[in-house]
Parts: sequence; C-alpha cells; structure tokens
Amino acid sequence: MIAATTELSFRDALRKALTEELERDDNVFVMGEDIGRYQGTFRVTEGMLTKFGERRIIDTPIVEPGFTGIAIGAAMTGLRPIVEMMTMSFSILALDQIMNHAAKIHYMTGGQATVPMVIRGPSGAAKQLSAQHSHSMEGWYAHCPGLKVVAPATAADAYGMFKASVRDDNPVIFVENPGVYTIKGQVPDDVNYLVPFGKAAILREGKDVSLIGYSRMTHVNLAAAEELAKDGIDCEVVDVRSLTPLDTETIYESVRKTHRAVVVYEDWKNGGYGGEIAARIGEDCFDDLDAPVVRCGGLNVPMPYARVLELECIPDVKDVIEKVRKIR
Amino acid sequence: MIAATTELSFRDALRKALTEELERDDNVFVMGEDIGRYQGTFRVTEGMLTKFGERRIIDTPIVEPGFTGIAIGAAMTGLRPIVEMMTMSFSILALDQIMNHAAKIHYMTGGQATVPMVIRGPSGAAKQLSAQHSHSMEGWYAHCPGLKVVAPATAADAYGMFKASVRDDNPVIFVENPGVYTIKGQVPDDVNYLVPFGKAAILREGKDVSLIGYSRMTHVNLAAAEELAKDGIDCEVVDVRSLTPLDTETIYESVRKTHRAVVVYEDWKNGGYGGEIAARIGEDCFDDLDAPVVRCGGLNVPMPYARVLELECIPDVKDVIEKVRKIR
Amino acid sequence: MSELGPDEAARQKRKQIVWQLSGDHRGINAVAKQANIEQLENPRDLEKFFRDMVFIRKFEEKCNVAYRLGKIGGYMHTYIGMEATAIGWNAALRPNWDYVITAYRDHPQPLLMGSDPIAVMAEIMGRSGGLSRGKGGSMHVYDIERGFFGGWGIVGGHTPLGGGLAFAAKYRKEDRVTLCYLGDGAANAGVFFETLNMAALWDLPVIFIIENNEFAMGTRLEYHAADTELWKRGAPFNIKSERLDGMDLLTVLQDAKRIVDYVRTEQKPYLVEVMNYRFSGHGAADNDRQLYRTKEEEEANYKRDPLLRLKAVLRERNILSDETMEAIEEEAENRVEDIYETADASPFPEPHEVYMNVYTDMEPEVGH
Amino acid sequence: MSELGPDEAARQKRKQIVWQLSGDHRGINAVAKQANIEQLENPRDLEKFFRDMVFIRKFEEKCNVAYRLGKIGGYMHTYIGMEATAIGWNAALRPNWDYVITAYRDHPQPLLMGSDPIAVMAEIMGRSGGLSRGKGGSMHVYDIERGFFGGWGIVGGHTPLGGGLAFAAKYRKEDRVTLCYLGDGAANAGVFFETLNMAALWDLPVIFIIENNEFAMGTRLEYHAADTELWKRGAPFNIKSERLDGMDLLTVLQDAKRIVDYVRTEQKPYLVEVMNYRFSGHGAADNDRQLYRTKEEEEANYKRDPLLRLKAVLRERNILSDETMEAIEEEAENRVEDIYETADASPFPEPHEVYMNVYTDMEPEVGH
Ligand SMILES: Cc1ncc(C[n+]2csc(CCOP(=O)(O)OP(=O)(O)O)c2C)c(N)n1
Ligand SMILES: Cc1ncc(C[n+]2csc(CCOP(=O)(O)OP(=O)(O)O)c2C)c(N)n1
Ligand SMILES: [Mg+2]
Ligand SMILES: [Mg+2]
Repeated sequence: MIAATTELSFRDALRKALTEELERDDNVFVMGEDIGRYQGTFRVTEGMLTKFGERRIIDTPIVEPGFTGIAIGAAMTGLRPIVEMMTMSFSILALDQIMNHAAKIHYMTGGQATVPMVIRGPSGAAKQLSAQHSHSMEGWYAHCPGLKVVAPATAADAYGMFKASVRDDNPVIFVENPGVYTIKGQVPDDVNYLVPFGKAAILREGKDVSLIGYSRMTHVNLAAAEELAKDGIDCEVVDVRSLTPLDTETIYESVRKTHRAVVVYEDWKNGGYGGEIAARIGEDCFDDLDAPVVRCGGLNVPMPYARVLELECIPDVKDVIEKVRKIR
Repeated sequence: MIAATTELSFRDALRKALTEELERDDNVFVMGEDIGRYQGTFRVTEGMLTKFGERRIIDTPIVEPGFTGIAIGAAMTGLRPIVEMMTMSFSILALDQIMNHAAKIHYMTGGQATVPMVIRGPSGAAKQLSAQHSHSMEGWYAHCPGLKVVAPATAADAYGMFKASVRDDNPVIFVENPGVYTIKGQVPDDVNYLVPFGKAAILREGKDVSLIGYSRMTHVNLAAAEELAKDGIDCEVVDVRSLTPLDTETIYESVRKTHRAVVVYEDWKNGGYGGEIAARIGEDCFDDLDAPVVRCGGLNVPMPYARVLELECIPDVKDVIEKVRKIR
Repeated sequence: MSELGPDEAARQKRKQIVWQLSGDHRGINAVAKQANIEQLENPRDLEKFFRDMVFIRKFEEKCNVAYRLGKIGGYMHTYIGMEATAIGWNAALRPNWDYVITAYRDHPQPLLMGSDPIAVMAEIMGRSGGLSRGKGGSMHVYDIERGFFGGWGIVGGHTPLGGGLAFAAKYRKEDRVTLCYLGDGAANAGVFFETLNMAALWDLPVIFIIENNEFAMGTRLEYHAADTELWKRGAPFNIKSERLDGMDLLTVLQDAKRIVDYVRTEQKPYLVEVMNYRFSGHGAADNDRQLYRTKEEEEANYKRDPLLRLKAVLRERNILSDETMEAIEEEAENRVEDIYETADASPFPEPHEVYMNVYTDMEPEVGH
Repeated sequence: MSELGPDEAARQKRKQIVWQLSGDHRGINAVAKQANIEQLENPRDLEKFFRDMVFIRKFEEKCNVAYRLGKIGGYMHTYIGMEATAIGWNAALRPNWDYVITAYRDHPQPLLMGSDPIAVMAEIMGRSGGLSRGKGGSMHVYDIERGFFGGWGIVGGHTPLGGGLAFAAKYRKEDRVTLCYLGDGAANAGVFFETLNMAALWDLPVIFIIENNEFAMGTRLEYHAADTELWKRGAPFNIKSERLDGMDLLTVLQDAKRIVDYVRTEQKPYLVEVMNYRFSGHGAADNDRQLYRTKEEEEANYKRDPLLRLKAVLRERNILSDETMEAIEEEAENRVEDIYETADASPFPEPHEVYMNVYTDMEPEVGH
C-alpha cells in the first residue's frame, strides 16, 4: 500500500517534521538564535513560538558554545534538544562542545549516558555571505566518532530523516544546504514516516558513470546526468544521504556496475569528506574500476564575496560534466 | 660543504630553534598556558622565561579562544606570535579564531593584512590521556585554506621547519606528536637552517611498496620497513613532512616506482587526511597502481583510557605490516 | 515554580530600565555633564562633523537602495541612527596612528578614517577596486594602512583581535589606542569576557565600546542579557566602565576625548556601553522589523535622531543656517551618487583572482 | 609605559588580597558567622563527616601511590586538602535527586554520593568493572544513576553542561538543584560567562562553585585573573554571589545548606567562590611544585588542613577521642587497601570493547 503524499518544499517538510515531533514528545524542545520571535533566519521555525510557547521554543543569546553545552547537559538527563545553528559556520564556535563533549559522552561514561540531540542548520554557501558564513561542516562532523551525520537532498528525506534524527539516541548533525530549502517534492502523509540512516538512494539509474553526492550536489548531479544523457552518457546518481553511517554497499554496487565514479561535494575539495568516499571506492572496488575515481569539489579558497568569484568556487553542472568527460 | 651537526632530541632541537628565532627577531614572542614559570607541560619552553622575560614569554589564562585571538590581532600588525597549545586537542576551542579568522584574513582583506604566526603543540595520543586530550587535529587544519600545516618526524626537521614556520608570513600549524619529543637525530649547526615546506623526504628507498606517513607514523613506517625487509619486502618510506603544501610529486614518484602504497596516520581513519592522500594517489596514479591504495589509520573511536584499549586504537608496526601483506 | 523562559515580571523590569535609560537624550553616565559647546576646542569643527554625519547617512541610504536593486548582495548592515557614536569616538583618535576594529556594521569607520569612499563602495559592491578587492564585501571592509582593521562576521569573534592590536602597540612601546566596537549581542560572547580579563591582566590600552542599540538581530536586549546594564561587564575584571550616551554628538565628543586620553596616558583598558538605537533593520535582508519592535517605538526613537539633534544645535547656536544645512545635504547626496556611479562603473574581479591572496607566497590547486 | 606582563605592583597587591583572605580560617563571607556546632541538626553527623574526610584522604593518598607504581596512568588529580568543600556541599543535597558535575578532580564526588568505591577505584585503574568501564579513567568518572555527571577534561567545558542539568530539572518542573564545581582557572573560560548569563536569564536552579585553590596548574591566581576576587564574576548577570570559606567543614556545612535551600526554593542561580588550597601537585604527574610555590607557603597552608581542623573540633567538643579518631583512620586505611586490592584484581577491558559505546545502536568499522 502506497501512502498518500503531499507536495512540500524541503523547508516546509522540515518544519512539518519538527512540529510533529514537538507534538509527539514533550521531551523535545528547540533552542537557537532568533528562532522564536524572529521566526528563524531561514524561516524553518516559523510560527513555532506561538504554537509551542517559550518553554519549548527557546530564543538564546548569540553564544553557540554556551547554549549547545546547555542542550548537551539537558540531553544527558534524557531530554531531546534540537539545536538550530543559524548557520553551521557558527557551529565552529561550539566544536568543543560538539566533538569533545556530545560526541564522546556515551563512550566516556562507558555507556551510562546518552545524548539524544539534533544539531541542525544551513551548511555551505548561500549567496555572497563571504568567507565566515559559508562553511560546509559535514566532513568534519563525519570524521568525528560518536556523531551521526545526515544530509538529505529531497523534501521526503528531510521529513523522514529529521524525524529519525529526533528519535535517535545519539547526537545527530542534520545538514541543510541553503540551496535545498525551496526544492519541492512529494512527502508521505505519515507522522511516523522514518527514513533510516545508512541507506543511500539511487535517484537515477545508469550504466556508464556513478555520480555520488549528497544534499544540494545531488540535484547538481541529477541535472548533469540529464545533460550527459543527451550525449548518450548514462549516469547513475547516488544520493549518499547519510555520511555517518555511510552506506558503502550501495555506493560500491553502483560502481561495480558502472566501473566509473565521480564524487561531488561543495566543501573544499582538499581534505573534504568526498576524499574519504573516493579513497574507499579506490580501496574496495579496485578491480572494478575502469578509470580513476575523480572528485569534483569546492575550490580550496575561503569563500569570496563577489558573486562572480563565489560562483567559481561552487561545483556546478558544467564542472561535473567536465569531470565525467575526463573519465568517459 | 656539509655543515657540522649535533645530536639533539626532537624537543631540544625545537627549543633551540625557538630560542634562536626569539634572539633573531624582537617581533617574535611566545604565548601559552604554563609556558613560563611552569616551563611548559611538555617542557619545550623550559628556561625561556628567565632568558627572555615576561614581555616575550607570556603565561596566559586557560582561554584558548581569547589568547589565540590576541595573537592573531597582534600578528595583523606585523608581530610574529608563536602560540603554544598545551595540547592540540585544546585548539578545538580556538577553531573559530584559527579557521574563521587567522586562516582567512589575508584573503578577506584582499591581501592587505598578513598573519605571520605559528600555532604549535602536541597532537595525537600521549599515554592514557583519554578521549578529550588525544586528538589529531592536523587533518582538519590541512583541510582549511589559508593555513599551512607541517608535521615533522625528525629532530633536524623540527629545527629547520620550525624556523621556516616562524619566518613564514602565513599562519602555520606546527604539529608535534607527543611520541616524537624524545627521538634523537643530527641537527645542523646553522642558525639559518631552513627546511622548506612542500618537500616530502624519502627516508628509506625501496621498490616494492611505498609507506607514506608523517610525524610519529614515519618512525612506525621505518620500523615496519625494517621488519618487512627481513621477509624480502622492500619498502620505501615517504615522510610527507608538510601537509599544506603537500608534495604530491614526491609521493607520486614513489608510487610510480613501487606501484603500491600504504598511507599511515594516527588520526581517526574515517575522514582523516590520509584519505585525502589516498584519494589523490588513486586519481593521479591510477595506471601505475598494481594494487589498491590502502590506509592504516587510527580506530574510529574516542580515545579510551585503559592502556590495553588505547594501544588498540593507534596504528603500530604490526598493523602496518598487515596492511602491506594485504597488497603484496 | 515559574515556567521556563525569562520570568515575565523580571523581563518587564529589565525592559523598563533599558527604555528609561536609553530614552534619555542627555547622556547617562554620572561623569559627563550636558555637553557644553564652549568646551569644544573649535566650534567650527561642528560643521565638519555635520558634513560627516550627513555623508554617512546618505552613503548608508544609498547602500540600502543599491541592495534593493541587486547591486549589493549577501548580508549588509547600515549604521543609520547610530552615526553620532562613530563620529564622536573617531574624533578623539590620532589619525593614521590609533587602531579601530569593529564587526560587520563597518561602513562608517573607514569613511571617517580617510579611506577612499569609492573604494569602500566598490568593496560593498564586490568590485576588484574595493578595499578588499571584492573578496570581503560589506561585512569585511578593511583599510589596514589607516589603522582600520575591519569588518568581521563572527559575533564577538573580533574582540580578542582588538585586544591583540592593543597588545601589539604596548609590545612595541607605541602609545596607540585601540577602539574595539561590539554590539549588545556580542557582549554575551565568551571570548569577549576572556579578552576583558587579559586586557586588564596585561594592562592593554584598548577601549571596548559596546554599542547598545537594543537589538541583536531580532532579539531584544532583555531577551538576551540577564542584566541589561552592559557596562557592568567590566566589573569582574576591575576595568573602568561607564554607560554613555551615543546619540548626542556633543556628549559623545566629550566622553570620547576624556576616555581616549585616559587610556593613552594610563595604559589601561576601558569599557563603555554606548546607548544608541538602530533605525534600520538588522541588515538589508531584514524586512520584518515588526516582529521585534513596534512602529510606535520606532517613531519615538526617530525623535532621538542624532542628525536632527545636531541640526538643532547648529541652528540654535547660529553656526549653520537651515539653507546651508540643506545645501550640505544636497551636496552630500550628489557626492554619494557620484561615488556610487564610479564604483558601479568599475570592474568585477577576474575569475582567476579567486586563487589570489589565499597565501602570501603560493596558490592553491586550480580547478574543482 | 610599563613593561608587558602584569604590572608588578598590581600583581603584588592582587597577591596580598588573596593571601590575606584565603589565609583566614574563619570563612570570609559577610553572611556566614563562625560556625556554631549547636546549630547542626545532629552533632553525631560530625562523626560521619569525619569518617568521610578520612576516607577520601586515604583514598586519594592511595591513588598517588598507585600512580607512582604505574597502576594508574594518564592525568590524575587528587583532592587532598580540599575535602571540606565537597563534603560540606554534598551534605546539603538530596541524595539520588540533585545533580552534581565537576571537572577532572572528581574522585570525592562519587564516593560521597554513594557510588561503589571499588568501581571508582577500578575506573581510575582502567578496569572493565570501573564506573565508565575503564574508558574514562581518573578524569572521567560518572555515576549517572546517582546524579553524578562527571568528570570532564576540558577546562570550563563542563560548565554549560551544568547549566543544562539545571535546565532539564526546570523544564520537567522537578525541584532538583545542580551543583557545578569549577576551578579558579576555569573561571576565566568564556563559556562559563556565557553560561552564567543564560542561567540568570532563564532562572536556572544551579550553584556554580568556584573552588579557588589559588592555582591553575602552575599558574598562580594573580597571574591569570585580573581581579582575584572571583565571586565578582556573577555581578554582571545579577547573580547572587559570595566568597566563602572552604576549609572549615562547619562553616561550609552552614553556607551550603543555606544556599542550596535558597536555590531550591527561589529557582535562581547562585555563584560562590570557595577558598581552599590544593595540598598536592596539580596532578600526579606534577612533580615540580617549587616552580610556582614555596615550601614555606605549603607549610603555612598545611596548618589550614581541613582534617586537622575537624579533628580539633571533635576533640574540643568531646565528640571523638584521639584514640577513636586514630582507630577510624586505621580502619579507613584498611578499607582503602581492600578497595585497591579488589580493584587491582579485577580484569582490564577486552580488546573488542574498544568498539562498544561509540553509538547506542551501531559499531564503527573494525580494524585500522
Ligand atoms: C557567532 C555568530 N552567531 C550568529 C551570527 C548571526 N548574527 C549576525 S549579527 C547578529 C546580531 C548581533 O547583534 P549585536 O551584537 O547587538 O550587533 P548589532 O547588529 O546590533 O550591531 C547575529 C545573531 C553571527 N554572525 N555570528
Ligand atoms: C581547555 C583546556 N586547556 C588546558 C587544559 C590543561 N589543564 C588541565 S587542568 C588545568 C588547570 C586548571 O586549573 P583550575 O581550573 O584552577 O582547577 P584545579 O586544577 O585547580 O582544580 C589546565 C591548564 C585543559 N584541560 N583544557
Ligand atoms: Mg545590537
Ligand atoms: Mg585551581
């Protein structure tokens, strides 16, 4: 039986999931800067303060280390905080709390304590926000044991993975590229629709090259595949969806079929998580590869302000196509 | 003409470089926790307060974000601060200052300002310091444009690369694994001995497998090569020395000769910088490889306290040998 | 037990205190008296200050227009309504000697410090002739040569840098003073407190100017600060601290001079909370001011407009006639128009510039 | 202009203030009087407290010995000399209800809160029967069920967690009180100030106990704090704050009860600076105490020993005879010996345990 669906934007799907999880469990609350009265900078929490009140929707001072730590402390007692980072770039200030505390508590306590919390917010470039506001942080979080990291590309996944994040007993980093908020899709009408972590999705089947990405880059990959199809190059688009746990099986299966892979990510190419994915494919699919695994990543420069330079930095359809042509 | 040399430990070589650079240039000063009166937790700054006084050797409160920021501000005016992180694990608190400020200032100012500073300290596991004190941070710093990252393995390199770091006009992260401090080597008697960045060193020539690492893992690789030689496997040991800039040429040359590579690093295997190196080799040496590039990294877990568990986490000679045997 | 969230009564009380104090046009500190024009070294300076204020106002208004036209992108924050603060404090500095650092609301500083206004506008518009070659934008304007150290986007993140500038001056035994501006929202940031402690511990010649404009983006003061008297934040570190007026230029000039001189001579840090109000939204992208303040409140504050106030003084004292003032305003408008046109006619950066200035001596890998 | 580094005169002055205050055995706050034994609900409790203090002292001394034998590794910090503080404050709590969190100097808390001392010792020795299964070690002891939330290694990093515990109690409308201990060094950390602001803004029922033992590792108070009266750090946030004695158990008991009751009833945060002194080195690996303090200073402080002081009271009031006290000490020593032997006989973790507890529901990749 196929559940009924409704068309929603990524943002609206996320807000719906947030609202329903708040309704479902009184232990869930939301904390962040300007999320209440101001309705959230990217409007994800719009209307929530009126609906849930000040106890559950908490406007904070601009102190990422402090309020993240408060959320972690609360989570250790069994509450289930959702922390909004106005942008993930600001989570850099809270890294000590996130990686030295949240990520390790279950381990350091020998399993006594859990930290069931979600940290979410826009990650990556928006538009001309310059060097200090445009970070992709997911690679770093995926590097840190104890965190789960998810980066959905579609409205349905935003909905189902956000719910799964809230219900997870581990700290989850929920990554939203600013470019995906307005992308629409069909979302199941099911308050218990959960998209499990660790399952990559094949959004387009193909036999020639695997295009592997997550979040907004999945859409870039789909568009590139469209273009390449016109030239008879048949790409498979793998949406990684969750970086931790990483579904290498689905990725490998795709590569074993196409024998060629391009890993696409917006983060700085050098040292980004796409390198990890490429290294794994290189190691585990060595005999299946007909060409080197290539990567298409962001330029290794701080994000510049001028639009013409900013656009240089972020991988786009043209860049992906160029990479595909290198190996095909 | 070969310069005369003296045998020194890594620590003493570093201290000598530090002392000489302080003597050479009044713009150089050192800042950090317990570096003065207490002589430094790892004793690198021993004796310096007496020698240079409070103006140049500055004991700070335990506020990594704050004093790192002060150093950055001072560097913008042309001073050349050396910041000691008592351990690099604590630099996580200062990440916003390091990556959002120091690393980007030259870029954001369009080249107006430079940040000639060095951040140095022990990175990686010492002995049973547990989860919050045992981080390898270099992969993250190497990921961030605007920083240079060096991780020498020998006393001579400690000496020459530290001097080069102090004289560099960019922020340099100088990585010292606690395990290398006592390792001895010949150090040139030359106050202007500079080891340029971006040149990997071949510490042992071999034809069968390239063992690629940096800092303490270079010594593990050398020991593994020794062992493997007994079984007729001839390993080449590549000491990467600087992660940014990365000398891919020397690495590739080695791989083109041996056709096999193992990348060894202490950091968490997943998402560590070794993945980047492996991905690059996979991409650029595809046709030269007779076997997959394998990695030997730290276990993907927070560092446990019990020695028996801690030893499980850190790659050792046995682990490297095992990896070599997989591909040879 | 009360509900979570600030206790409503306490909040109302906090709010009243703020309002009462910041509603006072005469300056709030115990020390500064109602400013007396005779005390100014040269009353003709007032004409210059008036010209500056008008120029900044017009410049910022033009930025807002340009933003709406899509000529400026990203986040852009204007200083409208707060001009007396920057002008008064800048007047107390030694040009090309003292240091200034602030957050992203940074247009007025370089204009006052003598930077080429075309290069400022070009930066805001992302042109290669901008002060930061188009790489910084509105939030990241710098003019290092003139002592203006930006222009920063991380709330509170620049405050230790300000401490560092003062540290450098002291290290070199130069008698430079550093002004480090920050917002009321930034005054909660941990790194700011760390910096205050070190500034006092090491006697750094820096003045922290908390510009209390009553809002941190959409969050009112009383929702983000447990005690809304922010000048108290210097207290635990034994730093001289005052709450000052930021709307009346004459008062600001006097306070600034007194404090800058003190810091230069005594080589100690100082903290001031300057009460002003931001007339515009938080940034150009903030269209929903009614979410966090009422029209009535805005109207009431427009009456505190530092420009209106300065005009009244100039008029009362017969320094400038209404006609002259109007002429000056028109002149400024034309000048800003010219600046804008010139900046707009200037080129964008070339694509390859994206790789420049990452390092001083090498370029990163080219391509994706 | 003075040289960089704290001005010597100011430093001397700061030093005197500290010394004078912390040298005062009678407690420093204006409120607490010289403790009066009659005011204690049950003087026989004193015997129990004496047993606790002796036990902690012996336990910590044994840890030092075990460290030197190589039976304990890493960083280990004992509480010797500071016992009256933890005992007095713990006595004011509701067992298995209130929350406690502290830094790495964390052995006494679980012992006082009812944890199995063998499991505490086993943790410190890295055994699988340790409270944290040998994964935490001395710095990371936890007994979550009993309300003891550790045991943290990042200086200052646990203070927002303490705020979070109080937040949770308030969110759930439970009248739990949270004690959040931190050191004088930690009291400079930015995140601590951020936490104070939110604790006051949201009326969180948490008591921040700054244990001013005069040193942050090898750095004396006057080299790290611009104002050495750390109780003032609550002032900018309108938090009730006091400087208290931490050496005289009777005083501590009274202050603690008063303040814990206040916080439970009023649901407001509180800050106290408790003056004590660490007799041992910073940690077991710190052998060079003479780098930062003199033998004379140590000797003078040994006279403030909370244990000596408590003994004197027990003797004067005829509660316990010298013989009984000696017997109790011997008993404690034997008990600690047993605990140590039992812990030492217990197994180390199995290698595969390295992968356990990274996540609640999955294991990371196996192997290098
Ligand atoms: C660390 C950090 N968190 C959040 C933001 C987003 N942000 C930018 S400005 C601002 C408000 C700051 O208010 P205030 O310090 O009072 O300065 P004002 O804008 O009033 O001049 C916020 C929340 C940021 N830039 N940096
Ligand atoms: C962020 C951070 N920086 C440095 C250290 C190293 N360190 C551990 S304890 C300590 C001194 C802390 O002193 P204090 O807060 O007074 O506590 P005490 O040891 O006196 O109980 C230092 C510098 C650390 N653990 N964390
Ligand atoms: Mg403000
Ligand atoms: Mg201390």
